[in-house]
Amino acid sequence: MGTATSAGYGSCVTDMTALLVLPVAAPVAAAVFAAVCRNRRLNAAVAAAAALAIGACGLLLAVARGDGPALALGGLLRADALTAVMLVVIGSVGAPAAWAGIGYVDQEVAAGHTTPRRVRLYGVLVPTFLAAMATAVSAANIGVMWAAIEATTIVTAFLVGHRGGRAAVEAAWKYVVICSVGIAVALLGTVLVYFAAVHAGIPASRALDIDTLLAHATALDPAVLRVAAGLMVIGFGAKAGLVPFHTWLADAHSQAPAPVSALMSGVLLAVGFSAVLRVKPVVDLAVGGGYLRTALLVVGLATVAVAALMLLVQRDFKRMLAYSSMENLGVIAVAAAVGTPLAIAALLWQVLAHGMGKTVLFLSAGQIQSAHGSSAIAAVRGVLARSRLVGASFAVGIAVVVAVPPFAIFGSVIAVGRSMTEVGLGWLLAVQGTLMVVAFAALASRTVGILLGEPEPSAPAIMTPRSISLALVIGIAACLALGLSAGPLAGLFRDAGLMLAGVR
Amino acid sequence: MNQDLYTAGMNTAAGTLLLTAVLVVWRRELRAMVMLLACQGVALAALPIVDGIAHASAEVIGVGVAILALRGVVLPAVLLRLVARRGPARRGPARWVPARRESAPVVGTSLSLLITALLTVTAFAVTRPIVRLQATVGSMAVPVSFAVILIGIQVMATRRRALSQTVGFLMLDNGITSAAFLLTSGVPLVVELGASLDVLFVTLVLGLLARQVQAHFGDSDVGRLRELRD
Amino acid sequence: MTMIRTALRPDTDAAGSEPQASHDARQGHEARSAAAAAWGGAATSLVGLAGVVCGIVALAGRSWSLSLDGLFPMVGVQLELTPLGGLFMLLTGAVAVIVGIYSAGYTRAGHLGGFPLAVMPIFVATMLLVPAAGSVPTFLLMWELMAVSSMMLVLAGHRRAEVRSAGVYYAVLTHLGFMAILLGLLLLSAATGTTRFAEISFAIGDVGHGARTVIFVLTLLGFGSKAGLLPLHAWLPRAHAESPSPASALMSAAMVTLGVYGIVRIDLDILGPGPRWWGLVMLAVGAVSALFGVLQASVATDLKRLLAFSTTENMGLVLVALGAAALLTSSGMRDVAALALAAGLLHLLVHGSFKMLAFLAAGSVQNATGLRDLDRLGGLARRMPVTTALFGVAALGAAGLPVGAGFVSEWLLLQSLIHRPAAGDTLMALTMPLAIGVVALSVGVGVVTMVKAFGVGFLARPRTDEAAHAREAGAPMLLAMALAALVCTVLALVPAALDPALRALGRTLPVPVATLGGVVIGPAGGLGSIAPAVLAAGMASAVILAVALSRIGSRRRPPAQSAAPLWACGADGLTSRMEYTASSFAQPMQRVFRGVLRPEADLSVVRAAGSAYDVEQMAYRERPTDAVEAHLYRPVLRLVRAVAGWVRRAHTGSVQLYLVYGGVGLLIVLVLAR
Amino acid sequence: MTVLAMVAPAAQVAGVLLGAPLVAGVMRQVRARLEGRVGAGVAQPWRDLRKHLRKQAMTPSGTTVVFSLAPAVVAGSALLIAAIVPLVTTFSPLDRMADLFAVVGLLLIGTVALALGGLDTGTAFGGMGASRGITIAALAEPTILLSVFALSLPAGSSNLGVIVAATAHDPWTVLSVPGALAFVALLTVIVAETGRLPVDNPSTHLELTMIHEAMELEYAGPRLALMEWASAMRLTVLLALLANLFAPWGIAGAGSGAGGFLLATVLIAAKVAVLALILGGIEVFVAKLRLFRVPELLAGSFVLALLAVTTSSFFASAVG
Repeated sequence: MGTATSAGYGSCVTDMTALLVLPVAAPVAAAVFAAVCRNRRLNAAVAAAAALAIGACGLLLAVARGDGPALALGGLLRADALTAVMLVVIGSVGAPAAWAGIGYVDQEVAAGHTTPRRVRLYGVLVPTFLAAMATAVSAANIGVMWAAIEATTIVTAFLVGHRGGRAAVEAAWKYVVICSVGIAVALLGTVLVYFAAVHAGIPASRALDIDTLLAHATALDPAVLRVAAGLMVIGFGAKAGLVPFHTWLADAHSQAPAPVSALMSGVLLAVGFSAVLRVKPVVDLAVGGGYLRTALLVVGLATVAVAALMLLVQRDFKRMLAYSSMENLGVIAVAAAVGTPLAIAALLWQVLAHGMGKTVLFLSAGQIQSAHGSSAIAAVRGVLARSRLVGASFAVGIAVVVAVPPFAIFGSVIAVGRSMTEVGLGWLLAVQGTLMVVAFAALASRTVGILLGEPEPSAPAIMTPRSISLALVIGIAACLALGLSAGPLAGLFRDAGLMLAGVR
Repeated sequence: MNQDLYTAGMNTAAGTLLLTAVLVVWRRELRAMVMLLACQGVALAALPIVDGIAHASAEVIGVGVAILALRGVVLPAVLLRLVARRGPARRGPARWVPARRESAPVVGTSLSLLITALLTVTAFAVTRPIVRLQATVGSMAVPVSFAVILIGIQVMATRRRALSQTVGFLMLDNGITSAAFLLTSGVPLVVELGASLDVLFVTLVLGLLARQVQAHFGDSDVGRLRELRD
Repeated sequence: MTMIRTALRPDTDAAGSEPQASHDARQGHEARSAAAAAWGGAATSLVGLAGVVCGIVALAGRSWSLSLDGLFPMVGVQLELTPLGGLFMLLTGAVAVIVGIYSAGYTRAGHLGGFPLAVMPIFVATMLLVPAAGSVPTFLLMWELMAVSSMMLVLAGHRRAEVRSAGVYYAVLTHLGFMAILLGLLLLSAATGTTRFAEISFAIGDVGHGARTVIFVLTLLGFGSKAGLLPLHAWLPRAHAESPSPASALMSAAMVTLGVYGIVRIDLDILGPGPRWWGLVMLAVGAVSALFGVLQASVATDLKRLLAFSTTENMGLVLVALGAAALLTSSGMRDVAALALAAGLLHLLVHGSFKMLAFLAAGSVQNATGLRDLDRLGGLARRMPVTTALFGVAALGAAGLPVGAGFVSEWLLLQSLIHRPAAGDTLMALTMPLAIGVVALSVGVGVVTMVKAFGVGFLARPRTDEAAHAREAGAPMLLAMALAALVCTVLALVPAALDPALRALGRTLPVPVATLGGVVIGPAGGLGSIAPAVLAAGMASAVILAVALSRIGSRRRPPAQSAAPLWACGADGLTSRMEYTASSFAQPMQRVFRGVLRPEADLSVVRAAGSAYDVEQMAYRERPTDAVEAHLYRPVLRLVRAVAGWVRRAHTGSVQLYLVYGGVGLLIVLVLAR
Repeated sequence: MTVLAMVAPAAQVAGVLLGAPLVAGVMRQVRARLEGRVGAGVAQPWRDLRKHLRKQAMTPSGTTVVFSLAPAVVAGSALLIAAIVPLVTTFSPLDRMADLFAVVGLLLIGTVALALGGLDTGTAFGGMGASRGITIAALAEPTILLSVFALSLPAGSSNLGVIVAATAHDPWTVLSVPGALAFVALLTVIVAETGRLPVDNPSTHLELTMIHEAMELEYAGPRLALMEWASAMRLTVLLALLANLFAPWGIAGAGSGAGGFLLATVLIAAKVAVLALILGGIEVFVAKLRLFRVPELLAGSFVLALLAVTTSSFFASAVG
């Protein structure tokens, strides 16, 4: 017990209030702006700028971060390496996704699918969504983090149902109901943590603060914390698309507008999982590393299994992408279970790479869908021959999410695999590897079917609005760049891994 | 307030919580369910109020009053509007009459009650570590909260109307809040505020979606939402 | 021009009828694609040349290493030249140089567009970097990059459904193999506590037997999948047949051998010497692969598929050699083990040369006729004499006959197998004769296969118009093929030229590698000797003598008559439909090996309208099936699909059911966490 | 190494060249006599050759150089084998140039050339004969190589000179179990390789049964002559080899003088003649096998060879 993890906490060396407040404030401002301004393109640009600001803050935090976490607003906001990573993820996925919203709304308006009211709602909700996620990752208090994550459900409920129609309503209903129940379970867990903390003599007002909990983790009652941790894993796991509350995911992702799907898949799931990562060191210190490891292993492997098998019977390409997200999150959960510094760094790396890959994927899938008016795999042939950009984006995205080099997830799979074998979980790697092959087979065969081949003469042309083209090009470039080099981020991930690595 | 009265008050409130939960399982009249939910909200609010009076804490009483307003009044009112509402004012030709009763249940009433009983027993069994840690009046009643939580999920899983599912969700939430109050005197204010706001918004969202479900499917039976699958 | 067009695309009408504008556009396109081909080919050759240089440097014993940790996050790039790696770099580089020259002339539209041409140098580079990888993560990275780039080459002709299916097969099986390698190598590095191969070799002594065994099995399976060995071989005949021929040549001659590199490096060099059953397993896998490959090749009618199955056969033979080396080492017969290892490595190189040549020639045929089906080819010897002759060189090498390229290595293999076992060594006494039987049968059936490929495909008379109008390949292609043939010939006649390389390897490998000697190859530990160059000279003089014999009495003969009619059983003349096809040629083989090949028979009868008895048309088809696919892949697939079906049925779309899952999950957590 | 040893290969080639038609003649004559016919005489094949050699050379339409060269390659491979194998001496300079495996390979080259010649015509018969002939050769291959293994184990070498010398030094080794099994196996494949009964009927022209004849159906004149000569030489050289492998009595060794060489030459001729007599006699009493029963025959001989090797290596490992 007792590692370096808790040593650095409690001392705030640099004042980074601006870097902490801005990620929340900027998207809120963008949302307000969107509520006032009627130029939807300008709104989208502002939202994208806000996302960029979030990402920039993340980068600056990464560079300027001190030894311990930075606090702001009287201890409400808190930033450490994980925060910086997640802010970078939110920014890097949020900016292209928000920007691509221009093209998406243009197409919807042109097709007469939407009303001005809905368009405005979209403009307001996207930055609000970003703000909620930014809050969730920079909250110093587990309860606030919980509330922010639950807020994402509310905000995205409308975004999921934005396209209207039976399917969208159905997806939104399931999304809200299942996620709310799941997240409520996490609240129960939070309450129990609070109970344990208060019982351990921590002052009530600070009893849910992460730093406080870490500092007193060994004093917390292990029995209660076991229950609490279990509840939080499946509760926050609901937002991360983990079993057993994974059932909303495919429906919501397949019905949401492409940019929103990208945000949900690329960031929201990761934000949900970051909550688990947040509490993991506390739980590990309190009840020992084996408990959460087992829980995350079971949940993660079950998720990978369900996702891989569902991929195998998939007939809808947006649902396919959703299940691929589930698979990735399952792998990430397993990596968290392994819990070595390398594994944690690798899983965060995977979070970032997966976010970028999924952005590219969902945006290109959205274009295919809008060209065909359907997301049935069987209806789509020869995309590559019809639109190089969309086809190449889809191919790159799939290559990213199935962990093929030169893209970044390959590296994290290797690193996690190394960690697994080093801690004696080789059998786990075997099981997971087999499931990943199943998922790979399903994705590869369907991708080949969608992208390649001779297009039918009657196949509709795939139009790509300029805004989406730009987002795709940037996305592809980012995917490649991430795969080739971590650049200045390397240290950040290493430190995040060291910080969050569990106790063995 | 003396200790006996405090105990009695807490226990009564906790008992009411469970009782209303069981009654929700029993009843199939939608309006009755909402009313029972309101009762549960009142019982829930009673917990901090009793606690606050016992410990002479105005802040806790204040929280209790707020809970009362939200869970005893506002949320049931939102749901009642859903039941009472006679068709969408502006939208669409499909004028619908809101359902008054639960449609054919997924699980029969007697079986439901049996499951409820089992869940309650389970709740008592699984909360041992919590009760063991702190043997206060409140903690002793924590199994009730867990039972309400489980029953809430049960209601959601066995009822078909959008409204019933919302009721189930709110029961689940009541259970969690009650746990917070029974174990400690509630979570920190900022968390409680965030949680309550979230619940309110979720309820509103569910209400809105329920109406859209009704508009698109001609019925508020969410059991029919089965078009999205593989 | 017109004639070529019609020959290439028999279904389009005369090319002359198309409008002038589109004609110009096409000419412009062709000029562009020719330029692209020249650049792509040149780049491929240059990368290959660099590989050759690196390989020679490495074989010369210069060690060199490079570490780039910033590149490829979480993986890093650590390169290190070793003599063993150098051998494979030399092979890969040499193949790439020749294929690069070839592809500069291989511009047939739709076969090799700009993208595949751009990928080809990258593919070569990754192949060169696999043997240069100095650490486990780098190795895995390069391995997978190689798979990805080759995958793109396989999919170059993706507009045809078979290509796509081949691509999927390749992707899935190679990924499965990769996962096995990943697991095996990561276990290895975890067990030794380091990721560097050099350090792993030092630390391997501390690894327990169980871990070694697991690693051995996993790596053998994984590398075997790349080498086309059973049971993960099914991608090979598909991918090699469907990719553009330069890519097929690269894959078959170079990429596949890297699977063997992995086995030699990990299983023999690092892990070995293991228990005896390791050698036995390798021998068995090799034997089964060799027999399976050659039998499938003998009944294949697709020329490239035939060559692909022959690759499985040859890799199987190499593995027999490696397995024999392992077995012999464990029996203490190090001299003979060295001989077996030399045989395996030599066969690898030789196979690279003749298989490359064969695929390039097949590519010329496909380029000229658009056909790969032997049943529809024929008569190419008159239209494409150079290609035919060069394919003949390759076929002679593949058949393993004297004066051919494959003979010496197979002879060495036999030499290493016919040893008198040590006293009381029952296992060897039983294994070696069987191994000889396997090698002999695969050589024999290989002869059938190559006679079929050459005799049916290139000799006889054309069976289709496309074959009848074939045109000889262009100069770059012929040059490349001639170079490959030169390599084949040199390896066939003076294999001892490789002695320096073998000697360099012998210094580093745990089992020494035998050298071959001079003109007379009589390796240490061998029971016999041969002199391939003398045999070739003897053969040539014997043939000249025979020709001279047939000239006895030529002065009394009437003048020779050419173009005499053939015997057509009294009919007016022979039509191409009367010819023996590849299918009919292989029919005896198919019949004899029915039990193994399990041909699928399919009888379709079209009855005349309104009658139950009059038959209008009957068609009987019989094609060999892949028993491994039928009895291993399909049951597994069925099982996985069934499980997936259950999971799918559990996701009914009912939100209530989903909540039940959540509730049950909650209950489980509550109960278990208590 | 003596001058005589240097000349021996040439002598062997010449002997096989001249003697081969006589061997074929002997077999035919034996057969004719046993069937109650007078027979054409032992020299009839020679007369046939002379006749063919005087005929017009014909090149069928559509054939290539492969067709024209095939007889020369078949004959050439047989001649090369004749030069290499130890017929009169175990000390031939060519002995180190090729071992038994190489000899088998050269034999296969002949078979391949024959098959390619048949295929090159593009007729149905040519293809059919090639297909059958090459299939039988392929199936015979394992047996031959295993027999080689069985024979080379006791001698410690696969070079023929050494094997034969070893046997000559210790003649009783062939009377062992492995030796007997190997003999039968080898005899069977020689029959198969040279197209004799019961595998193939050299005198048939029945379309459905012929193998060897089908391949040379289009040959005429000098090429046919060469073809027939070559097939006789193959038979001769293989019989001679068989004789010396199992009964190398009298073969000239390192120290043999001219007399020894002469004796060896006479002896090998005698041995081949005896074998031809026996083989010709047996052919009268066997019927041709159906084509698809041939693999069974070859499988049988393979099993014999395998048993030979296994027993041999068991004996070797037991004593060794």
